[in-house]
Amino acid sequence: MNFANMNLLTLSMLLPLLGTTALAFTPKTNVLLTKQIALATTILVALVGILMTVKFDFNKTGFQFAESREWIPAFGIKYALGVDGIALVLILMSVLLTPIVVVAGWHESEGGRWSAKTFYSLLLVLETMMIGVFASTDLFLFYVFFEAMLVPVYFLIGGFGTGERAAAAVKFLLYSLFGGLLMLASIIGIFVMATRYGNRTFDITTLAGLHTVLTPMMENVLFLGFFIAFAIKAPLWPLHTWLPDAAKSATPGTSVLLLGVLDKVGTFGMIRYCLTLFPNASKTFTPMIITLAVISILYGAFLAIGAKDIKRLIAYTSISHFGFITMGIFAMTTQGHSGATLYMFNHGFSTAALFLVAGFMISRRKSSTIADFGGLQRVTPIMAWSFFIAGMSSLALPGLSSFVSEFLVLVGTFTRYPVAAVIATFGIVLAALYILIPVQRALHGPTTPGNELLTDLTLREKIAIAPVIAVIVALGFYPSPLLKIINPAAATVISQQGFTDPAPTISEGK
Amino acid sequence: MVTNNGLVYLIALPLFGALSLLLLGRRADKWGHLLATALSASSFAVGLLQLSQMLGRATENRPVTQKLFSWISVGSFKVDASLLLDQLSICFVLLITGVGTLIHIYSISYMSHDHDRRRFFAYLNLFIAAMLLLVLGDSYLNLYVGWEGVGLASYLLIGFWNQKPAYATASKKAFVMNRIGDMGLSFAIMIAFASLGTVSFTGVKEHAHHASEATMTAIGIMLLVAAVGKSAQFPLQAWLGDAMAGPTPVSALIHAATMVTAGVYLIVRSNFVFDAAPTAQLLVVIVGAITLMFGALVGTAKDDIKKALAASTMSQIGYMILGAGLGPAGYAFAIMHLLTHGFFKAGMFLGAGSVMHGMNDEVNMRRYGALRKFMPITFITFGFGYLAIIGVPPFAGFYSKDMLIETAFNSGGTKAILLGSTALLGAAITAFYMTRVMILTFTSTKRWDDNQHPHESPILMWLPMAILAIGSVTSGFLLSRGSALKNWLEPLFESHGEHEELLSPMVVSSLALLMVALGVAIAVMKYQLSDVDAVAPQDVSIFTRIARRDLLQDDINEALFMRPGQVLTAALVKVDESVVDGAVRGIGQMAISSGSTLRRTQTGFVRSYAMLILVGAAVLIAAIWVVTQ
Amino acid sequence: MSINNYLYLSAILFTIGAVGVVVRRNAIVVFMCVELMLNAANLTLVTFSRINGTLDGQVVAFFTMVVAACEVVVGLAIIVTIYRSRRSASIDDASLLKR
Amino acid sequence: MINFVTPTLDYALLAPILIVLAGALVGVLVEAFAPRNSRAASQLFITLATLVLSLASLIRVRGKSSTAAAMDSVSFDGAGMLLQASILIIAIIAVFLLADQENFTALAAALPGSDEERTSLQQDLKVTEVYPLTLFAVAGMLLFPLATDLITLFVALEMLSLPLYLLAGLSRRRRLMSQEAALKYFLLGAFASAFFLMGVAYLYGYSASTTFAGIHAAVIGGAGNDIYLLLGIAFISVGLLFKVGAVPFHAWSPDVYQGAPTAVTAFMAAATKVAAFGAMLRIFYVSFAEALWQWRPALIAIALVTMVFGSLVAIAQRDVKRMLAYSSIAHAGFLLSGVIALNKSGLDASIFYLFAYGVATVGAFGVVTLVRDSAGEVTDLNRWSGLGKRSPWVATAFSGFLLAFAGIPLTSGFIGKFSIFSAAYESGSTAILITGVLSSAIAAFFYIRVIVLMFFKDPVEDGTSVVIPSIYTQITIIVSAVVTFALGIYPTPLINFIQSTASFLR
Repeated sequence: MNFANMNLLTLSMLLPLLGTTALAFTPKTNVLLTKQIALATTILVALVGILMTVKFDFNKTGFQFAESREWIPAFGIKYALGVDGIALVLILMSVLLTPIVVVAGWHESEGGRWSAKTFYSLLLVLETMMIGVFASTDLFLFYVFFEAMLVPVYFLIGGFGTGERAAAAVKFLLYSLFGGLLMLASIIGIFVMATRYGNRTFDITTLAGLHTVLTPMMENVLFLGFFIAFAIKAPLWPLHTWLPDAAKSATPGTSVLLLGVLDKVGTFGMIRYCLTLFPNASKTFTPMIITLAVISILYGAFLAIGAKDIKRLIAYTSISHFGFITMGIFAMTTQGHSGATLYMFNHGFSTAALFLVAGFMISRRKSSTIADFGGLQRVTPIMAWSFFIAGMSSLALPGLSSFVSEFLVLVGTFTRYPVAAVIATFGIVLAALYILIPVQRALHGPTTPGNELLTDLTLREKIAIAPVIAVIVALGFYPSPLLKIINPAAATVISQQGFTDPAPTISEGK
Repeated sequence: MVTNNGLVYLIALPLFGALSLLLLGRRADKWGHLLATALSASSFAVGLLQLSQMLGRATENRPVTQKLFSWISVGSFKVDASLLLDQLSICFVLLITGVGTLIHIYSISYMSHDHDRRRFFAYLNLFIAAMLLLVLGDSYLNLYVGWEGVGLASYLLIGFWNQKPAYATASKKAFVMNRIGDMGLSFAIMIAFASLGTVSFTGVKEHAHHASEATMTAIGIMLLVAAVGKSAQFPLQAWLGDAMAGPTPVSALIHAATMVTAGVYLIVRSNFVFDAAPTAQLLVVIVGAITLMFGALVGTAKDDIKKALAASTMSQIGYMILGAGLGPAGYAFAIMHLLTHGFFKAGMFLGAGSVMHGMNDEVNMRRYGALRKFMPITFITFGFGYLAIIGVPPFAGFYSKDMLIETAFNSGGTKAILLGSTALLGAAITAFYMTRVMILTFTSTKRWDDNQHPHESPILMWLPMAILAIGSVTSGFLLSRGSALKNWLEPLFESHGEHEELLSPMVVSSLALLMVALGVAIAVMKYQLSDVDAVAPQDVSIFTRIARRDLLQDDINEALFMRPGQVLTAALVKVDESVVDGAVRGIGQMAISSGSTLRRTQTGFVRSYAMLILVGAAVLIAAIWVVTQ
Repeated sequence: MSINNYLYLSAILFTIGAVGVVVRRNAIVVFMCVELMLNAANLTLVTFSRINGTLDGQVVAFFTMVVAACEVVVGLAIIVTIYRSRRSASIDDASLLKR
Repeated sequence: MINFVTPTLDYALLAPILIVLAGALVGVLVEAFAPRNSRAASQLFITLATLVLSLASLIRVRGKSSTAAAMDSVSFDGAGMLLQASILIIAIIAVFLLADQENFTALAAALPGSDEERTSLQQDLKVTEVYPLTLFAVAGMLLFPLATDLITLFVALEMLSLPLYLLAGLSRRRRLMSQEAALKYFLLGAFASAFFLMGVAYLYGYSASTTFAGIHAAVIGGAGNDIYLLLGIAFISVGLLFKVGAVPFHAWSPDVYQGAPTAVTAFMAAATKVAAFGAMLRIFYVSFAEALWQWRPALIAIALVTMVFGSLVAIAQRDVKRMLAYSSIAHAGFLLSGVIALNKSGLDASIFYLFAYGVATVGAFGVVTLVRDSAGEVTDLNRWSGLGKRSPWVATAFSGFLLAFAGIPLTSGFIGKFSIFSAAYESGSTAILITGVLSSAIAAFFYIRVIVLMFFKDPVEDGTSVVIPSIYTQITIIVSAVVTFALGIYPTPLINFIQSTASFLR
């Protein structure tokens, strides 16, 4: 196959599949080879992703690396790919995280129900779908990835997880399927409407014009179909209860992909589909959504404070963070939007850091209960430091990446919805609590029995965690490269919505 | 404005130190402390260089800036990472790096027995870097980075011995309470951006005049909240006492000389905001006044030498905040007191450290006494600091504090009388409790048992103390000679007409001295002439008990915030489990149960199936019939 | 008399058959009730054929008889096997499969 | 005095049906004359040959589509041809299951547990009659969706039903249940066809004609007595709804599915649905289209009830065959929305759905035949737990089919659901769309539970084992799996073909 003049997106989606086929021919017994193949593939994909980012022209608006082939012409369905700044950033995040997950979870594949081969095949298939879901510019194609990616995750959780893995996996799958089916109903609605108005297509740029012919009632209903699906994915209160269970039962690596990437599909979908397809409905529901977002922020934070299990804790912090992201999206200001998108990227990495280190800790202590740890800083300083830094980025310490995004979201929201922003800001105090409490319990204090003999991070684990922390720090001080990519896309969405940033009140004269 | 590419080195040097020490780990144990000290010193040198250049320039173009890179730029929200060094920040730069370096030197010996000394120095450098960023940032957002940076450093240093649970808790407490203040700062920034469209000092200054007073008041109050958090002012003062968990040099540097004064810096830096917001200004003075009394009162009851000093710090910063709240008239004096306080309080903390060093880390003053003979240098340096803080001429405190009291009296209106008298009373109490510290530690009779072998500290420790002592003697005189500092800072503030003089300087000074004398006298009678028992007497007045419990600050905080918070958390956890998730599980159960109910229709009897078909047919006919009609 | 009465008659026969299927237990009887229903249908067909004046109805009736005959063959075969293995022709006994 | 015209039959067009009938007769002869031991092989060969031949002849005459044949008693049009093709393909796949004689009793006539049966088992006799019976049924099914004349329709109905009644009773194990299934199926079937016939009578009374065209004309003319039309539609619907297993005429299907030999269940569940829905589509699209305002609300109601009922009750099932039965009820509901849609896209969608669903069903039951213990097939779901550990491939295949039933993207089921629901919504029925997706959500619940059982639960040690699939069963499962996923990933050719050809001759 001639990769040279091939669409980079398609290529990046094809590589993991090739990896899977390669895996199919490796002997079950040769676990090492399996891992090496998986790692090589994911690194290759990551390189392609970086290449894309380099070649991306951030002065152009609209989709780049676009590609479109007929798939099911009968329904006007196309295999259409393309990325704008937002999608690109998320794809970049996904492809960077995957190899890290492979390295960090080098032994996760063992101790599962099935062979390492299965584990990595599922992982690679998942990667393809993760890229596809962000890259597709055809609504139907997006839905296909959106639903299909549930299956590998389901088996990753249920097959390689711990504890109540089967139950958690089912809960995750049913929740998501339910949302997905509601979305399917809406998609069918759109499809029929589009057909009725003489444009039988799923091309989102074309569909963006559909709202002009929809009745408000119709638009609202269709919007809800999409929004609920996305609100389940990016867990928004009160549709979040699947996440803690799933995160607790999944292996750290899977959790990273689950919270770091899959859940982003929800927030991404809100931008790409809810806003673009149903601007009026979005306006109608914005107050409700902002309220839910604010609730999620505080609710998630409080439950994180109350969490006894380290993985559940991280899951709840994510719920809080997704509240921020959603709030930023629906604030309808450029700061809010760029902030939210940047937030998605940063959250991917800081959650990854937290989960991976938590994973290292759990794999050593054979327990994920916070109370079982104690005084790790004296025993395993490097591990403790990694956890601490990850935690700091999770509470958005200035100088670390998540601060920039969180502050942008807050500022962006404040200019339009001051009250919401003010309430949300209390989240940063709670954040201090939900990070520092586990830090104190697990890392500080005297070394409690059972922890004296824990070993510090191995070279492999250091290699896995180092890049994540590097990204967290680097983007904290110098986020411009990403912002340059994101801003135009975000601005476009805002202007499509017919919004402009609120001018400083002072210029209106007092 | 003049650009100068040297500024970044001020921060870069210590930052480099911090990172390299942390990353190199144990490999740097041998020489880490030396590197850190050297870097801090070189940063100080750069500071001096900058000062000399600044002195060489005409007043209007003394401020210099350096743009490093464009940090955040989204829509109209543009923030560069750029530094601003002007007459105000240079003072802080020198204080931070100067005192900082001294404390580095001190710590080399003080921490020599701790096998984590390298880490300690890494944190110290980290703090220096963050603090410099705080005072050099040219916009509120840059300041914010330094603001939380110092918070982090202080967290790490307070918890340096966090294997002791109590210390770990103390560090957490400090961080969280600071975060509440930080929240205020972020509010201020949001309001500034939303209403003025900018977050840089110059930008806000430009708009300050033609923005509505309401806006400026809002910003001002939020800045005050921030200041209150960082400077341990009422009502966010509770963390400072516990912060003494950190090694003594830390208390000297962070919780006496520099970080806790950041609040004062913020308010003075934002003079243009407060000038445009009288209400906010009023609040500032009120907070200042309350805190200076609060700290003073707590100080009278503490037996832990560090806690006593911490309370005094709180109170002294109260003075500064009070001064900063008095508007253009007070800014300069607030800063001046800040600088002098930097010297004498740091000196005294180091002295305390030296005493503890000699007394096997005993901190209870009731177990000290008569140490004068055993550690003379410490005694003398501490004594100078003491004289400075109670404001005996010609020691530093006399100048700075007098100015503040005077300005308070002359700030006009009944407010002036109240503030002035509060300040005076505060002076008296300060004199009392500092004398108490002095007596209990050095002059009174020996109360320590014989397995204690008090001894003087090595030179590396007493040298910095000596230097600081000199500072506490001279700084006040130097800074106020021909009101040098006032004129130096003048260009930054827009002076309004001075108020009418209520009391002449002479009168104020004499009043102040009178009060001080009073305070000293009482202390001497109570502790020097009558002997002190080695364990705190329990049969004391309710007031003493309350004062010992820091005026119940922790009890109140727990009752008002901590407990309710814990209850709320527990409740929410239950709700999430039973209500939110319960609803979901309920739906599932509903489906299952209805399934098994409907299942009963499948009886297995052909006849019932036939019945079903028959009925079905009937219904179908009926339905179609109905529709047709 | 009006030809419609044949329709009523057939309707009544059909109902009787249907009810019979529901109430009777013996497989044979049930089966005969079904046959009754078929014949009711036949009667209807013939009547309509008369009303409409076309032969199709009667043709259908013939077909029905043939088909009914086939049904009898198959049906009896099944019923007899059941009877042999269960020693009872009551359809209520055959209720292993349920729920 | 009416003078008869000699009928003209277009044998070319009827060839597919006639070939199958001929094959069936040959089969009967073989039963009669060929020696025992050679029967099985020859029957299998004959059956397959017949079906393939018939399919070939069908392909040969596809060009001549949309012409009436046999004096307008059948009309050979695009839709009909597609349906016939689907039936034949499904039949071919299913026959491989029949070939695995383990499913059938050795001597149908022998009493359960009698010496006679034991000896018959020892001599390992085979009931090769299943092949001709199947062929007869297939012939009926081929005719059913083509019939454009009430007489033909009725005859076809019986022709496909009677053999199935017998086949249902031929199970090797659990004979009593099997016979009971046959009895129930027969009695209820006969009962339903009585209703059907009554319907025929009334329609004839209404339109004075037995042809669909005639009825259509009468409906447009509106001269006839509406009561007859009403009764006619109602009674005919009862007959048809019974065959497709829609609530409340569904009661037979769980029992019969469970009792009948699994191979037969597979064939019956898949092929009968295609045939019955084919006929239903035709009669509603061609004859009753103009009277839709009369019957549509009722039919919508039935569709909704069927979807929900099927999905809900399936949750409570412990027996895999019963679960599949209820799932097929739910799918009948989904398919009804295609009938209700009453538009071209509805027709296309239904045909695609029928084919996709049929293939997946055969595959699923094929897997069921493999899970056995010493006493034969194990259909108790609890004993399926841990199947994924013991025989991952079988479990994977089964999950694949379940995912297709659940309508997960990249399986044929998803395309089917999407197209049929959008068709229904296109025709303006929102209720169907909403209820449809909701009940598919419920349905997903129990499909997933089975997957959990197979993959995430540990095996129970009770000798449940998966037999090494005979080559025949392997073919069935593999082919169905391939088709299911191929149609999920790249359905374009089939969809285009259907769109271009599917149409009813009016």
